[in-house]
Amino acid sequence: MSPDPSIPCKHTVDCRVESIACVAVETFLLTLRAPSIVKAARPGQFVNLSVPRCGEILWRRPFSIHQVDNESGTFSVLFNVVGRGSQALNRVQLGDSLNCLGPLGNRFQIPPGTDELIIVAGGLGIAPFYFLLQDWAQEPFQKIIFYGVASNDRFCRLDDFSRLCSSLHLTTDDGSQGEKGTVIDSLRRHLCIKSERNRFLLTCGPTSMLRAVQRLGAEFQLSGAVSVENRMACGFGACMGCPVKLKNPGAPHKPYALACKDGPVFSLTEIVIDE
Amino acid sequence: MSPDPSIPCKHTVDCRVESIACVAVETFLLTLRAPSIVKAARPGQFVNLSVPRCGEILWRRPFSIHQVDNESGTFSVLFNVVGRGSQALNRVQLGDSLNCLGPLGNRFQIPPGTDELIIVAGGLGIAPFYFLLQDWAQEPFQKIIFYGVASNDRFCRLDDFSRLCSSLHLTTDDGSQGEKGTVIDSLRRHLCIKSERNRFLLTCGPTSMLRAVQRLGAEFQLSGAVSVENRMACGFGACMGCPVKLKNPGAPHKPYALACKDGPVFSLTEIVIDE
Amino acid sequence: MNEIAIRIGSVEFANPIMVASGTFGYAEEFDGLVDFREIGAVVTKTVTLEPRPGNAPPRIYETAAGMLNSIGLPNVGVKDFIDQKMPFLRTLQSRIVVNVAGVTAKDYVAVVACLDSVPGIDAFELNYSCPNVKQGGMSFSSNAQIAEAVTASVRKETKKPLIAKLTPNVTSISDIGRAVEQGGADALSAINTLVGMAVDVRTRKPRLSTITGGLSGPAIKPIALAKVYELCKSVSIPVVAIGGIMNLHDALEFFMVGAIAVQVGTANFMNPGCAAEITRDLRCYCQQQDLNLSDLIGSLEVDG
Amino acid sequence: MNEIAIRIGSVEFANPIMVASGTFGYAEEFDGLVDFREIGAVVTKTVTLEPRPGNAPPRIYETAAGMLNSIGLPNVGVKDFIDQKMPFLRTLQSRIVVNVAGVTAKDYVAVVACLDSVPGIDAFELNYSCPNVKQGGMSFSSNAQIAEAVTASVRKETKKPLIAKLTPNVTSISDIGRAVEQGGADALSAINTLVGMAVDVRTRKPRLSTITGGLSGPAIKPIALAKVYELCKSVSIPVVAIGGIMNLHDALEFFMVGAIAVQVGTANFMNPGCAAEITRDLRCYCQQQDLNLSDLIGSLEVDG
Ligand SMILES: Cc1cc2nc3c(=O)[nH]c(=O)nc-3n(C[C@H](O)[C@H](O)[C@H](O)COP(=O)(O)OP(=O)(O)OC[C@H]3O[C@@H](n4cnc5c(N)ncnc54)[C@H](O)[C@@H]3O)c2cc1C
Ligand SMILES: Cc1cc2nc3c(=O)[nH]c(=O)nc-3n(C[C@H](O)[C@H](O)[C@H](O)COP(=O)(O)OP(=O)(O)OC[C@H]3O[C@@H](n4cnc5c(N)ncnc54)[C@H](O)[C@@H]3O)c2cc1C
Ligand SMILES: Cc1cc2nc3c(=O)[nH]c(=O)nc-3n(C[C@H](O)[C@H](O)[C@H](O)COP(=O)(O)O)c2cc1C
Ligand SMILES: Cc1cc2nc3c(=O)[nH]c(=O)nc-3n(C[C@H](O)[C@H](O)[C@H](O)COP(=O)(O)O)c2cc1C
Ligand code: FES
Ligand code: FES
Repeated sequence: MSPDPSIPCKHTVDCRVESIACVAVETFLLTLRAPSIVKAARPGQFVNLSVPRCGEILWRRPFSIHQVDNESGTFSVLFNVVGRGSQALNRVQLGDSLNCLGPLGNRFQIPPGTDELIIVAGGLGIAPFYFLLQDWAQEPFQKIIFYGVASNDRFCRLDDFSRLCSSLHLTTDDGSQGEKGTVIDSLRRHLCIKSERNRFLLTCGPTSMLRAVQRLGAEFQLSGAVSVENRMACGFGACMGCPVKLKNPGAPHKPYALACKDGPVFSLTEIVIDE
Repeated sequence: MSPDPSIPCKHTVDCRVESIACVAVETFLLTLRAPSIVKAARPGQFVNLSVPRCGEILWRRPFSIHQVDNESGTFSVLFNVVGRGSQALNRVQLGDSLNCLGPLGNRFQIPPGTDELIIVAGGLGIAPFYFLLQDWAQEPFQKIIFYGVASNDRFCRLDDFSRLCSSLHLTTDDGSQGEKGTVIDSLRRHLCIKSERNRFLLTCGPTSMLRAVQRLGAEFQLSGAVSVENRMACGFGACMGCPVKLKNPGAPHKPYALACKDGPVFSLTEIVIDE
Repeated sequence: MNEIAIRIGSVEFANPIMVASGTFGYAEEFDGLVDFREIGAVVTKTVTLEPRPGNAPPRIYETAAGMLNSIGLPNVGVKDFIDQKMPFLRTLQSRIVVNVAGVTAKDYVAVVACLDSVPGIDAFELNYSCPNVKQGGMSFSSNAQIAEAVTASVRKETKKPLIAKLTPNVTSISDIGRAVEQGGADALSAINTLVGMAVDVRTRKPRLSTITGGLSGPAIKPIALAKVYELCKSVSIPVVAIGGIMNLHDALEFFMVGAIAVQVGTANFMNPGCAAEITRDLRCYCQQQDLNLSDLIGSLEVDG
Repeated sequence: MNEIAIRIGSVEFANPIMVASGTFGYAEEFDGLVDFREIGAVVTKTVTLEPRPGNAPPRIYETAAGMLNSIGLPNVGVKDFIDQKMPFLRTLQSRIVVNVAGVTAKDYVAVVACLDSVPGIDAFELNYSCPNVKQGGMSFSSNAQIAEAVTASVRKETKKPLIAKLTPNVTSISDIGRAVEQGGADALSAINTLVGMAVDVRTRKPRLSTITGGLSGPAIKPIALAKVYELCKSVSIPVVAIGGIMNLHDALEFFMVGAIAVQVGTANFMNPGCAAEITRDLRCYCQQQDLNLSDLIGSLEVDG
């Protein structure tokens, strides 16, 4: 997928922290004011945020654009505290300024004629889909979400998601809410129910889940797209640090695409997903 | 000066931030709870504080013990925001925990028979003298302070200092308060007034000032002590990074003392002060 | 006016702030993120004779104040470079320095020969940190004789300035520097990355597919400064400094030890406008201090 | 019980966490700050034949995730070391490794000869990064033949384990490693500091009196890891890893690439209890994972 020329240019901008809220265990919703980013952003894109005041941390940290509010010119990211960068982010205060590079990457695109959109999200893989559902709220097709986490205290914004979709299937590893098991079991059961609808899969989450979704897609001959989260130094194609292996490269010396520039969204059948 | 064996042992301890207040331009009074440090501390000693949450900053930062409160088990440091470390310190919040290594170094000692103690401080060089004056509040001798800063908004705790001394001579580079000029001019005028008193000089501040005090001491044949602020990696004699040149070394292969262990307080005539 | 222009061989650069090879792509990706007019020279991603796919992932890892990379010089090859990348580069007002590498001496000669007559190229930088050492290539970077010979061969192909980029992973960088000066280089650039490594303790695997990679960023600045200082004392051609430069302050340190110009590398990833900012800050600094760049270069004061 | 003891030559160390030379003085300064029983070995500040005053200030400077030093090996000389420093060291339950350096090969031999019969010394570490190269001393650290010869001479003086400490400032650390193995060393330790530099832009002076100094700390960890990995593949004697180790995680990386033990250096300055904490954490880790240290050493999984 090549970048869409209609997407306005990436740029760097200092954003004011408008709010930061804990929405689940170790999970925060950070809202930044950045009208220029909001205007340009499309679902599936991400921003690369400077981690405040922490010299040792060199790189920015990439986060999916989770939600935008055109009126207030703000956007939000949903993040997990997993390491140094996200810990530092978690300590920002209202009114602080964060430097943001974005919007980056390509966007989710749904083929014309789709009448059942199936979203498969594991953990924070749910992040980009809120923006997507916001944007496509008026689209008439079915929107089915399969959303799995480790345990019930990890689910984010279930009310909001349930309002934006036709049905929401929850799974937890420990059975503390929804079905016990993985989204994959739940998804497989759904796919086994024959349907005349034109189904299209969208998925984001842990690598092992993405691989399973890719296999299910192949098994059921469904097309779809996957959003990957490779380690990134620059986020805009400068370092060549984020290769994604292509199944059928255009040329032998071009076996890779770049997650940040050619992605993060790739056709489900296009790439090799490995650890 | 060899370390006083009566001083209890240095140790590391996590201290709770009890308060942080701006007391002059870019100058903060940070109060930490650490009963074990308070108990052990003597005037002239310092602590080596871990700079919070800033990976790139490797070293601790040394600060004079400015004030102690035995009752609450707290001590304070007075610091200027000059670089990365002090900027980070300035962002600590009430209740945060800072790791403190101390008390470190030797102490101010005043020869018996002294009946006029002259304190000469430039800028934040005033810091250690509050603790000293607290500790010696009951001593009957004259305590005269010469305290110089760049401009009046840089003076710290003038009310408190004036209560603890016999007279307080202020100078500013720009004449915005006290005399216009340096402490050295003011001090020289004082020393020129003949006196029967046994005068003893104590000084701390910028190197150029220390050198001038050293020269004045020689000129007027006064003894005294100087507290130095060398760059320090460890603060307890482990790295050998903080040498101070001795005027009359005990042995040819021992031309240096260590500021952190043998100092920070040295006899005014003992060391070579250079940039 | 305070002068900050410099000259390497016959070519003048409007300012001494360049961007380092492999950290600025072929400039396209920075369109809109930086004011190209403020960049003295764009040094391209390394170009090789044949296209190269680059290394398998993972290719990058973040370390304390630094990063490791084993990108593996992916590039479209010299032919496609001319067709696909030069048109955009030619539109820029910066000088264009094409960074060249090869597995054999002949490769370097062939690439430079292909490029010499292409309009818009101002100079060449020879990347002597050959990535293929293990596959039988020679180690151009760590053997003075070979480095001299390659430089001399390439010298015959072009009158344009040749900048030889040196690796710090050697006992004596000045030996290599003197050799390539002898071989006819117009300038040296240093340093390329230091060999480094990191391990994922959980999986017990190396963090990079190639096990070891190249360390860059602020962590290596002190090493770069020592190497550049050593080179500046040892050769009489200009030295272009690279290594951990993030701001004007860093650049000034390198000018003071004797560098004629600097390249901004890893910093471009975090702050794509970095090089242009440094140029603006340098201009301000020279104005405030009423200095020319030449007053700064080599101005280190050493006792005794 | 999960085993974390190691052996070098004939000597057993209760655990593989040592403290690095020059960062732990002669242990006295750490009294009360660390539980010595948890330190596998105290490696002393370098001891030389004659007393040395050390370098003029400034001797240290902080860099991005690292520090520069040019302490210059100040020490009381071998005689006073035995009289003044050994009595305290002898009281410790840690193993005592005396680090030795000299300006000539004879110096090394003489110092080890003086020390060999002194009670309480378990092993010697030979510091081949001679600080006096500029004053005509030989560069033991960067010449394989010389390093081998010095090792062989010292070998004749003692039956105690000899650990040769190598500098990273060379083209091939494994060449030096193989040479000293040949010379009779029982183990290697690596790395010593990297040559680095910093400039005070305001005064235009170097930040260290000696202009350049040695870089240490987390900044150099990736380089140390690559060097140790290279050594472990090249020699058959054990390798003790040094460089930027701050916590158990760092130590594990070094064990996985093949180190038998690690030394904590710069970290002692910030966290005097660091080495003992790592030992405790290692013991916990081995227990939790039900592993012996030997299961970790060299356990790196490399594809292909
Ligand atoms: C396009 C994209 C979108 C993302 N969206 C989100 C999101 O919406 N919410 C969210 O919580 N996380 C998201 N991530 C992952 C997020 O960037 C990392 O979790 C974050 O950078 C971790 O930083 P850290 O310093 O806290 O952790 P570290 O201590 O640096 O590492 C912890 C883990 O995070 C991963 N990671 C670290 N740095 C990066 C990086 N630069 N790029 C990718 N992965 C990295 C590593 O694999 C590691 O396992 C996204 C990543 C990408 C590439
Ligand atoms: C014994 C002693 C007592 C001190 N007491 C006080 C005090 O009471 N109040 C106060 O404000 N300052 C005091 N200082 C100085 C204080 O330690 C430094 O200003 C502080 O470390 C600066 O850190 P930074 O990161 O903000 O600045 P940096 O950006 O690191 O440097 C700014 C300046 O601070 C000096 N400096 C930096 N690190 C050190 C260090 N480790 N040791 C000594 N100097 C350093 C440098 O010379 C430099 O010019 C004392 C220093 C010593 C050695
Ligand atoms: C991701 C990455 C890719 C690089 N690719 C190249 C390259 O293709 N050719 C080259 O000569 N140097 C390459 N380098 C080295 C840089 O040009 C530079 O010499 C080095 O990174 C040190 O500078 P820095 O610390 O400012 O990054 C690369 C560096 C990085 C970080
Ligand atoms: C202040 C300082 C002094 C040192 N002195 C010595 C020394 O006397 N002898 C020696 O062999 N190594 C010396 N070293 C090197 C360390 O032992 C160690 O090899 C190096 O610092 C790398 O480890 P680190 O990154 O953990 O500090 C010194 C290092 C520092 C920082
Ligand atoms: S992250 Fe730099 S190219 Fe993708
Ligand atoms: S600061 Fe380490 S010895 Fe003084």
